[in-house]
Amino acid sequence: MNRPRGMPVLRSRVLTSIRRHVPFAAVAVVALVAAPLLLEPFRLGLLAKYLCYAIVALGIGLAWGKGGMLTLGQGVFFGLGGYSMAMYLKLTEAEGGLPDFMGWSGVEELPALWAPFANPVFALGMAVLGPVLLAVVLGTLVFRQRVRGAYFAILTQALAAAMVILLVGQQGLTGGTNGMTNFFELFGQDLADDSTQRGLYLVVASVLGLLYLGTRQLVESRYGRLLVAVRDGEDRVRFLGYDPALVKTVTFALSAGMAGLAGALFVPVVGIISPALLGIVPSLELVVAVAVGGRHALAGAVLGAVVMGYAKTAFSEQFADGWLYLQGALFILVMTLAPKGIAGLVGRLRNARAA
Amino acid sequence: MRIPRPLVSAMLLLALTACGTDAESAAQSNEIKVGLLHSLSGTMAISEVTVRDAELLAIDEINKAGGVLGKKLVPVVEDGASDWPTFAEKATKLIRQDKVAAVFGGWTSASRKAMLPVFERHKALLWYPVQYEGLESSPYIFYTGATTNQQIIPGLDYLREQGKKRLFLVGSDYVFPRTANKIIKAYAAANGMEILGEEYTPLGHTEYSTLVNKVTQARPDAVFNTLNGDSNVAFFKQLKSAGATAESMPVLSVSIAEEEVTGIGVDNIAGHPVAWNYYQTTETPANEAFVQAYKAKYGQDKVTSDPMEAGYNAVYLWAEAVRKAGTTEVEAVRKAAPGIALERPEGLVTIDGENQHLYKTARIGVIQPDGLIKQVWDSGEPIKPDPYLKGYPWAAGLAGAK
Amino acid sequence: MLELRDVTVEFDGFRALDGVDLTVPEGELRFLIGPNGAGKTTLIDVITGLTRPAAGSVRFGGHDLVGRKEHQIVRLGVGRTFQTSVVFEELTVIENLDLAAGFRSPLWSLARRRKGVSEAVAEALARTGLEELAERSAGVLSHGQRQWLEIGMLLAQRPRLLLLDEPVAGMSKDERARTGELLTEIARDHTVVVVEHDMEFLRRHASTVTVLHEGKVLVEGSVEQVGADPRVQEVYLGRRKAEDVVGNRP
Amino acid sequence: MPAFVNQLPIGLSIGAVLLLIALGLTFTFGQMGVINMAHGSFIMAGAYTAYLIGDLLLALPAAFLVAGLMGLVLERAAIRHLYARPLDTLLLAWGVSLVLQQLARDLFGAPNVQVPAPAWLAGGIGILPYNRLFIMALAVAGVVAVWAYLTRTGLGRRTQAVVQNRRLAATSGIDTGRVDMLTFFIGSGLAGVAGVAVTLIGPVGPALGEVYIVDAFLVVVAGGLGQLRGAVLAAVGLGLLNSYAEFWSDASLAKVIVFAVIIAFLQIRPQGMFVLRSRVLT
Repeated sequence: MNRPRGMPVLRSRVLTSIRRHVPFAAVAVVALVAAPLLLEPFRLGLLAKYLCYAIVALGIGLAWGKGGMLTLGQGVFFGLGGYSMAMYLKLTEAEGGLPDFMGWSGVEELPALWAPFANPVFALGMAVLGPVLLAVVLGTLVFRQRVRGAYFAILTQALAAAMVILLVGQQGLTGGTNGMTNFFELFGQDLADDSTQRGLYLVVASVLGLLYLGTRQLVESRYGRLLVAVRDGEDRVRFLGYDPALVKTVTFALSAGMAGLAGALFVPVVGIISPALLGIVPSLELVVAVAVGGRHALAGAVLGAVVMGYAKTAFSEQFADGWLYLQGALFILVMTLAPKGIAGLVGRLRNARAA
Repeated sequence: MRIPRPLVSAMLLLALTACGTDAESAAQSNEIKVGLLHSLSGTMAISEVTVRDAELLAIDEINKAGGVLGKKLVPVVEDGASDWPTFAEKATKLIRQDKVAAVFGGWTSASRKAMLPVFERHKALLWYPVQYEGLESSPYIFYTGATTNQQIIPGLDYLREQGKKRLFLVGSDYVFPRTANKIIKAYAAANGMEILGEEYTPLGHTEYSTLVNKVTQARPDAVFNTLNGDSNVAFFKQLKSAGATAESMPVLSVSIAEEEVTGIGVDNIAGHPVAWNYYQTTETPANEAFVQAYKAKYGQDKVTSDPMEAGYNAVYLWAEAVRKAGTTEVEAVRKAAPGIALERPEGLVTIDGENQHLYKTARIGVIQPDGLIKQVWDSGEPIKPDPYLKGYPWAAGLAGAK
Repeated sequence: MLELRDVTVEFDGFRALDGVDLTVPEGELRFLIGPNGAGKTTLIDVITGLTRPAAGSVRFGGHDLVGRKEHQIVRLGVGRTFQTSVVFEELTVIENLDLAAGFRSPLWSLARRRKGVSEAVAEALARTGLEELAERSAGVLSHGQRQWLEIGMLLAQRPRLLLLDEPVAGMSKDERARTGELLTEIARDHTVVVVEHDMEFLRRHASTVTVLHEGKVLVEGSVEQVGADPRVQEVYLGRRKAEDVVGNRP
Repeated sequence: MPAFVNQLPIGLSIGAVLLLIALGLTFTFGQMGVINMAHGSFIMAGAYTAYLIGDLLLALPAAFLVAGLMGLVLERAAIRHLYARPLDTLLLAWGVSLVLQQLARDLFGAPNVQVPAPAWLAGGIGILPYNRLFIMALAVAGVVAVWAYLTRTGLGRRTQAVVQNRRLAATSGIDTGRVDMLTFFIGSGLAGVAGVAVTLIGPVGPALGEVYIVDAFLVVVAGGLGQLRGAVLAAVGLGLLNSYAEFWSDASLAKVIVFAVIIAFLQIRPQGMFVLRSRVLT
């Protein structure tokens, strides 16, 4: 291999680094500038919703694509984040009184669990830390016992089921099946206002962009290499002196934190959080989206979430029944014919052209 | 200049997302768009599709009779997908993009609660067709199903008249059963009835042997059942095989209508009472026409039920309000609506000006071996809607915050 | 340095190891041989924490190893390779080595991208002669190269005790020779235990040999002593042919 | 009889239902390492077969065949290409179940259908109705049949051989493809039988599979690597736990308790959950 020496090395490195960032910058410009200008507020709101899902997908891409942990309970973390945010919003609205749903659930004074959520810093912190803590506890328990693969997948799925039952059962605390809705303002901004929604969109898009950059950095770091090594040979990694359980727990916690943050953003954007958003099916749908986009590439995961979110809306506007068929069929096709998803197909295309 | 490919794809994606951005140029002047928003997929589709069908029937009939204000009604149908946030999203779409004059939709309380802020925010109209737990009266919602004093309380009156004093409460774990049971407990306390137990199961629960054991051990005079959907099937099957009969222990249900009976199995439920405002067998001239028209349009084997009738009524009531207002403009319609009284399949209904609910006649029926429901009791006259139960001294303190 | 006392391992009533005593002093190159099922790999598994003994003690450099987790034992300075080499195919050779060298640094410091080549990695590259292939992904390596990479990863860990499980199985003659050289070189400044079947390889490189048979230590001594022992010839050499077949399993 | 004594047979009967719905899943998982997320849809297919046939006893073999053939087609058409990727199989099967669910909705309509229980199952002994006893008998019969198949028939022994060493089995002349096919056929068929059984106690509708699938999975997880013994123990244990947890709290809390107990159980006995072979690492 002939490497150019001296200055050219530096220049080529700078060039590569710029080239590496061009696609990202281009997408960022479209997302941050073009979309808010071109899209009608209702559609922009939908896009913001997809981007929230994309944040969750990014976490799934990290945990599943890079770390091999198929998590079917990501909705749980999304929900924890969403509920934290919703509690804050409800409390600011109640202005010292009780949130509306507690009234019709027969709760007469504010539960102690709720009180600290009046503080926005605490609420936002819990939106991320809550999921992280749960993931750390669960991860420590199961990974330490070397529960993995399909067992892990099923356990996370059961967690989603249990979580939904718990939330529904604690109606006085959580709003039950209804969840929480009817939010008016966030940090003094009227949520019904189009400019607030546009601002929220920009926040969501920026958060997604930053998280994407951060996650990509992480994946390309030695930690990322270690994660791939754990995915491909967990037992071997043990004999390299690492504790795979720790590596997996940290990764799982990161992905949980991302899902939590996404949930917190989702609530003001969409205006509702309910158990239906974090059960088995929504959790699986996000995994499907990641698979369709391409689990091995972070960008694929993000793309998948946006495409599938859009497809779902479009389909249910055209013919509702078809959606399940399409989703199922798409999934079967991707799994059998293109396990690397859209990202894999794009990569193959690029290679074919280069060759 | 070469445009980077990712940029192109991002733009394409954006273009896709933007599709439909241009609302089809404002509705032609001889049409009025109305939204129908029910779950057409998912677990609630079973129930909601029939309500949508009844609403479509009403739109058809109104159009055949010349429409409203000389314009044809054009339904825009959306799927709530049994998912509450989707209801909110689709409601926004119907209002903002399709610019419909009114939306008829929802079934579960959760879907209504999710849509409520959307309608209030956009000052648009929702017509909600299902009996519910009360404690609500939004200025932008018209409630055409029963509130608690038109269904739960008459049901209790009936049980009391029958001498059933010891009750067991069984319900799915969500807001309607919990609120209903709170009212039942207050009623029981005021009327010398005894509540032997109160049990909730998760939505979709199907293993009822433990619950049946609890119920049969308690030996109540009657069971008040607020279970929802599939759970009813499992509950009645398992109750029957445990040897309980409608004679020894009637189960009064408030969420089982004609269409659910087939799925539960007539054998398992025949003889048990239900509480509604309307049955397919209700004897009014308007009902004869409604049942006939419905069967003609959707098939002779189809049945009609209370929520379907309430959805069907909703379209007529709204059309009447529009006629009276002379416009589809929301505030004018709201002002015109109070006092509108129509003879409907369930009898005379009147829109209450205060809370936008309907005056309705309560009816208790018993499920017959042919799957239909025979009325055995009624309230005699339409009951004034009282969502906050202000007219019932024993219910003071139940209404919660408001 | 390494001291096993009365180690017994049972699998479903079958005694894979039955009261094994083994002492390996610092700096020694020890060969572990025995027919298939003799318990050689099990012995290594016990030392490295993969298998828990039913009885007995394993001590290394003053630490009791029994009950410790695999990665903790590695951190004490015990490294091993596997019969079937497991390298991370999606990573490059240098990344594999870097990973092996990195366990001592705290987890958070891993969050940075690898910059340059650390000393340990450079040394491992040089010793195994894989410099040319440093940037290639490990997936494209030949069987022999993989084994060297495994040994390289082991070296990059900088362990005090190296346990090699059949390092030359399935290698060509040239590759065996090179591995042998590598081994002799490593043995100069490390304590090494090698499980091996290949007699020629054994004769050429071994100093002390322990023969295991049916879970027990049969003989221990120099190659000549062991080779001359009639019991060994009976249990081991008599079955050598079958052994080779199994040993060559990919 | 005091109510809590009644909960014992009730727990056993819940366990029987769990065992029956998990039996096929355990079988395919134990023999092939495939988590069949479409298992719920095969249960649904069995239930609809019972609906179409109308006679319980005739429906049992018919549902076994129908669901079995569906499983066979799934295995041949898709799953066999994915054996190296068990997690992908799991998701693929989920995609299949989505399609099957919608198909059922289009074929039979969204509302629940009625499957009349035969008259000879009316009544019962003590707290247990005959239909519960019938399900218990069916579960026992299923377990015995699977056990006998695996240990007493040539085909079953061949299946075992493939499980223990696929390559060796192939080289010694066993057509592993055929064994896989057969295994999937039987596992799915058992789901069909379970589907017929649950028509006795629960609703029959397009979403039927979703109701049971999570419980079935939990039995498999708690039971350990597709072991028949483990599944029986886990099903009975979870049944009793469910019964008493619900008796002393309520149905919602009972489900959460069951999940917590399973996690705790995995802390004590993860051994049932994995097998580590030292010479060849994953």
